[in-house]
Amino acid sequence: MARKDDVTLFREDGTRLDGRRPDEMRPIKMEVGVLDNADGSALVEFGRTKVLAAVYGPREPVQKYIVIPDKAVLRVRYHMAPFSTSERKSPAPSRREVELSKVIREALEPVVLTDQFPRTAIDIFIEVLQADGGTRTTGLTAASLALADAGIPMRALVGGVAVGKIQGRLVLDIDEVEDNYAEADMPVGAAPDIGLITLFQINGVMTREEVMKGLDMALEAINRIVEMEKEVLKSKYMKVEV
Amino acid sequence: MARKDDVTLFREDGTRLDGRRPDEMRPIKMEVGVLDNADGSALVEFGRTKVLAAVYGPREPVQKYIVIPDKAVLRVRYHMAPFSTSERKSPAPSRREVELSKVIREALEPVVLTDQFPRTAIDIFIEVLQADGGTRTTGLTAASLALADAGIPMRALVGGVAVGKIQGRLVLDIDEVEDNYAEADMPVGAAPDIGLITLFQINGVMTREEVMKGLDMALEAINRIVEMEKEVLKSKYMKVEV
Amino acid sequence: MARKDDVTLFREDGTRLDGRRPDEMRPIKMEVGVLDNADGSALVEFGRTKVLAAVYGPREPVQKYIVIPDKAVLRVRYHMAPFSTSERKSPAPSRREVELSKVIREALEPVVLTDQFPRTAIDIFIEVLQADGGTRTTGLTAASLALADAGIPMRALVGGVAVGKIQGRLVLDIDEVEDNYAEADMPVGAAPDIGLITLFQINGVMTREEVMKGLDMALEAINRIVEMEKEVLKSKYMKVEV
Amino acid sequence: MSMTPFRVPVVPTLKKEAFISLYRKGMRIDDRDLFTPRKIEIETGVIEKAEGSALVKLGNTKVLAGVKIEVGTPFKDTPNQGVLTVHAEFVPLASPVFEPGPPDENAIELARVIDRSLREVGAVDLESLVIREGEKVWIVWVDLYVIDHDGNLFDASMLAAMAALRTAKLPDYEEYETGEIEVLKDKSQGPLKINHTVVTVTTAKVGDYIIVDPTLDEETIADSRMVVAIDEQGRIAGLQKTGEAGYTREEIQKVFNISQGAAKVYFKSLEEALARKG
Amino acid sequence: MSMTPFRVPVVPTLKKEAFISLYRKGMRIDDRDLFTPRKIEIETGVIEKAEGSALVKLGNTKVLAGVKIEVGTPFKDTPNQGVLTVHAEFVPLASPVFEPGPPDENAIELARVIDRSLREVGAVDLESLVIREGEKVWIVWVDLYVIDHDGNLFDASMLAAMAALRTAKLPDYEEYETGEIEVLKDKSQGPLKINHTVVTVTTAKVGDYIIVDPTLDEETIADSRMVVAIDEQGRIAGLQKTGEAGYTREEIQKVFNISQGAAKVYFKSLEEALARKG
Amino acid sequence: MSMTPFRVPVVPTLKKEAFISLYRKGMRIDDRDLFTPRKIEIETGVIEKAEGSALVKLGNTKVLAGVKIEVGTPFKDTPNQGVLTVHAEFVPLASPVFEPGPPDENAIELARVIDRSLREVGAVDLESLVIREGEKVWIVWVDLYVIDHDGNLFDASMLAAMAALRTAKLPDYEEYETGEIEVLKDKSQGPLKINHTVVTVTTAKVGDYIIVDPTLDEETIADSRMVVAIDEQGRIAGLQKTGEAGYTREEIQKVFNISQGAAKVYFKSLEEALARKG
Repeated sequence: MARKDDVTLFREDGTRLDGRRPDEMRPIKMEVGVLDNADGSALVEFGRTKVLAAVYGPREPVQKYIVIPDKAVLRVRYHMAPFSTSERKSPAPSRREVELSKVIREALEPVVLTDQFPRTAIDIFIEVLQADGGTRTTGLTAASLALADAGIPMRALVGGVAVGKIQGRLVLDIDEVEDNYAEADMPVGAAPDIGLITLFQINGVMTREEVMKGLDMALEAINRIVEMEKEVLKSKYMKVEV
Repeated sequence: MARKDDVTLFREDGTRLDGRRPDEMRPIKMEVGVLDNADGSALVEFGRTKVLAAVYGPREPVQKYIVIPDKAVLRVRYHMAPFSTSERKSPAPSRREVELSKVIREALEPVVLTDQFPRTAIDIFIEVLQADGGTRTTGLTAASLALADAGIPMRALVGGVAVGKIQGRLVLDIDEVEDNYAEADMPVGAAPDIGLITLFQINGVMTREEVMKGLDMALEAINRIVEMEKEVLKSKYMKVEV
Repeated sequence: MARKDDVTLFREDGTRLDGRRPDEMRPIKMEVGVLDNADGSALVEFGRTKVLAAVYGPREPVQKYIVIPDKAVLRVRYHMAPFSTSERKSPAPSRREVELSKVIREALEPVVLTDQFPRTAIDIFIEVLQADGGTRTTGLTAASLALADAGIPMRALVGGVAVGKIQGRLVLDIDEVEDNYAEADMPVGAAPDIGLITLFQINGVMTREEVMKGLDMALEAINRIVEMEKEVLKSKYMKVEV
Repeated sequence: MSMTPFRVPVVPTLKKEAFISLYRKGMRIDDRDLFTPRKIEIETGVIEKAEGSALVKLGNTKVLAGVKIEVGTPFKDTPNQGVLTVHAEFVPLASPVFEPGPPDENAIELARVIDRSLREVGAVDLESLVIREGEKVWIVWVDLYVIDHDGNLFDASMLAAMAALRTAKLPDYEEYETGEIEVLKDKSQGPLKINHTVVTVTTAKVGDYIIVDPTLDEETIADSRMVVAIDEQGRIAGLQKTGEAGYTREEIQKVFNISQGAAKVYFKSLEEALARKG
Repeated sequence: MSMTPFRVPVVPTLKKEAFISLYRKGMRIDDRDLFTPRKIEIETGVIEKAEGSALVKLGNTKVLAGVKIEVGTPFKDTPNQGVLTVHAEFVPLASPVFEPGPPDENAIELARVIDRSLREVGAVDLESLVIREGEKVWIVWVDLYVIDHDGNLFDASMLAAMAALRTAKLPDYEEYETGEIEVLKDKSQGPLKINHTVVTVTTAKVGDYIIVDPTLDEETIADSRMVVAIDEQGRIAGLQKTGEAGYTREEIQKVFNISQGAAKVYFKSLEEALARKG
Repeated sequence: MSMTPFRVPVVPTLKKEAFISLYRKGMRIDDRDLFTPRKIEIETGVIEKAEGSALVKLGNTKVLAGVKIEVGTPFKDTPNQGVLTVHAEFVPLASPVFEPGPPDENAIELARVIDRSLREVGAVDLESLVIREGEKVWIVWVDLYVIDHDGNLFDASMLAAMAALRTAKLPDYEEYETGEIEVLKDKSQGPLKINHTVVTVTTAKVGDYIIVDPTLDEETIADSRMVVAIDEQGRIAGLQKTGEAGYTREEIQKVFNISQGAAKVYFKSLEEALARKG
């Protein structure tokens, strides 16, 4: 919330405090199949942000009344581990977690082929293990990988990244420190292969031009993120084949 | 709770602080059909007390196990809007709201012809929008109108009003300031056309004679309230006919 | 939690503050059939610790989905009355009560012949009316009596008692004051007639030799407790016969 | 949300007719007349660790009341008064239909009716419970524990609450220089100051009859109930109509007649039990 | 856990086709074109006991907003600011599908989107709400009460919130030597200081069409929705994609075009209503 | 209310017989003997933002422990001690049978057994956690996060808790004249002071056999389990029988023999991992 104007988030050479250029992402790590029980799982890191996702299903839900006759129900839980944040987070779901569970579910609905599994549930559990900015977009990326790892048919893979507006400048993949001083934060999720933006929020004030420019920065980055997803999935698949 | 004896709630001419005679009600407003989605609705005001009621049903309840084979289940929720009171009220239902939901339901049970709609639910939602004394009786009056507006068959209309005992004197339709200093508060609900008292509570100490005198004051007022209900319903009905 | 070393819990003659020898139990009272509605009930006192237990069932549970096809479900609730403790206990179930409900259920599972009543529930409600140490073992004893009083077939009766280690010495049936200063507390429940220990916990540090010695003290005492249970049940049975 | 409770539709109708034909003769299934409460047993001091306690048996109905007294903060608008809080639990061992969980509307209604009656007659002398005005006062918790439900929980609970309060002791305390208060649980300042005594009388309306102290069987077939709180002077100190039917003005008169009579029986039992004790 | 909501599978498909064939002609079932909001009625001061209030009717959708202002503690990291809290309830009288209970994901999302937009434009002057820095500040509660749901709860709620805040009065208070603050509910220090005004514009995507201010019928058959917050200067002050479909880049451009147009209609209605009042 | 858990009745019986016939030969399905735990991997410092953390893999079971250290108020009866709190969550990604929601009886039991064992051996030096006696102390939160459940959550959780605590750093702080404490998250006073180390050893009873470190498959067919906490000196520092069967006195002796053996394996793995770390 604090927006002190006396804090400088850019160095003299225009790079950010951690040395990144404005359009540079943090180092990304992706790993799939990290859990044994889940049907699919993935661990994704954007810098210090670490998110684990697991998929169970399609399966018959315990509460049978929730099924839908002509497609699978997607159930998504975005949850933060108590030790993921600077101050310990109470494990009870916060209003923020309720909202983000919905936002991420709605970012996955357009790509999961739920009509192939009527009367079932596909459960996606996202656990933020360390929060350092961009947890929802990192979570969406992890969920995409976990769904693919579980063999759930998808129209396309999705990835996500947040763009920030800091001291008037647009920067890609903002971390927590930057977010604390940002004028605006714009998380974007997209499925580049089908040209759809599936997660889109803005928190802050931007001109329309800034929004479109930031959106393009995000979409370009998401292209790269989804390519990484494909690489990771391919290499896992190849390993299995050997 | 405060009962300071140095506060005077009557003027020299025997009228109350707001100019009313002891047996005078506050100005009453009634409006039906104020909501579009509900099957029936009503907005009732007693002075500054404003209560909205809506009725849905008879309908099949979501939780099917609650139905009763030979009649409809009445479900009543009395709830206060957070902005209805001097200090903001938490939206979670208080113990008081739980009790009053029961008391109002039991005041409606004798008049609703529930046996005409076995295995269904009739839902009555009462929202106190502004609380200035007498919310339960105003709510009962609004519920009666909303039920009639929904076309639910009833043995008779009901209305309600509270009598107070203030500095030894009985007064009709006490408001919040009076209630804060009252020795006793006696909400009464009745269906005059079938001669039944259906809501009756006393909070405070009264002699038996005072109770009966107060009860008669309330019943006389409820006669007038129910006549008003009939007028309002008739004029709505006539409007529809035009 | 306090463990002040300057407190003395033994008198010069080696007896405890209330005059008991180290291997002496507090006075025990048992009464069965104390409630009218329950299918079986018992009130058991170990000194000032008073626990009431009631059994309902075998019966069809309200939530039908909990039944097990080939045996009865045991449901156990260990609960403390708000006035049972020095400081008033909030009536909402604490984490401690959740754990002890499980521990007591698992101490009863080996003796109740649940396979004789498939698809039913046997409900055991344990209310601690006064807590002065040893409530879980007193509760287990009361539950055993209430089950027998309800006519539920059992492999054997169970009883329980806690052993404590205080200032290096093992003592039987510790009370609350002793527990507050104990190095270790070891509640034991057993069914002597079938030679099984069915409840066993240690809270504190003990050598293996101390544990075995304490276990033997407890088992010897439980023998006597279960004999008392039999006496009480027999005398009730005989009374009925008269 | 309050919901019409489920009652088996057929059996009670037959039972109701049978009961009414008895009432017609002035009789009841348990050999009482219509206006006499069941046998009352009141035992106090049953929970030694509580500041006050009582077990009341009204026929087969059993209610345990425990009074705990602790240090707390006064309400902002009554800085010079202690706090009285009544809480009721219908624990599942009391009846096959009670479920574990937070108090339902019936338990909440019962606690609130008892609470209001105690408060309105000024049963507990709240002014005597101030330790430091506006800062520290005694909080008096009355916990009602229904352990066997055979009807008329209101009257049994009120008797238990009153007996527990009348025999309750106010703990002693020590005040440190830091202003902190330590309660000395084992020492007492003397009895909790009680200014007034109140009972409730519950009557049930069954067809044209008004009967006092209904059993659970009678409650099941009753059209409605009226709970009237009555103080030592015979005044009405609270009232709650509870149940699904309405009352005529005449029936209410009749309820008052019956209730004022039965109140004397309750007062007598209560005072005798307390006299035995004290 | 967020869960795919249930929609009847067959009927909406037919309805959707019928709606789309109207949209193709630039028409809607209620005679609007695709880019015009429904009739807007804004009434302020409807709850006299609240510090501010407004009833907004957007077609048949009705939302009541109440502002309560109380004394509280600031957040640790903003000791020199008051606190703004937005809460929304979808009370069951508003719709046959609303159930009593705590806010669900839709009510939480709505409250959070409104809250963020108000906060990000700096609508309420939080610095003016400090009583004693780091210790006592004014807490501004905005409670959104949906009472009739016919679609587009976001825009109606934001208009109601804004109208209630713009007409809210800051209570006066007295400070005692003890440092305690007593709020004088009946006296006011003057209007709550508002620095900026913001509206949201909700559009729905139905097939290839983007329509503004969808009715409930239209929401039911919509693929997705976009809520765009817009400030007085036409800037984007918040955004939320809500619903199950995705958007192309071009569709987002189209959404902005339509939203910036409709925002002017909302601003005009709001300012007219407030001018009438003041 | 604790309830008998549901187990499929037929399949486990066959599996149980198959397992027992292996045990008879001193073998297990995963090629272990009866008394050897699975492969143990311990990685510390996995969550940089936590004051301490560890990921433990015990076979396919994975538990993550995070230690957060914050400023808080001591308990009234221990004004000169910090506070240790253990909390466990069985998050739904760990197993097809875990449901989202507050901890169930199994998660609560696990947290309480770990908590008691740490507390009773005096693992954390609570006296060193006082900032201002009676007012401000450090609260040490140990959060156990089960992320893959293949049996024996107790032992994996305890190893994770211990490894996280042993590598935890105590944050530095600044004290203002107002008495307020600001935690300097990025600076550390040095390691959290740990006085003792404890492990738990879980054995399962299957028919006449006692096996150490059961897999989930083995837990499903086990009659009961015993969790024995053991300190560096081999003393018993806590015990919990968990599960539906009883034990003979002889079986308990056998459990102790096996547990004291396995404890050495756990201690060795733990100390090696911590030594590697630094």
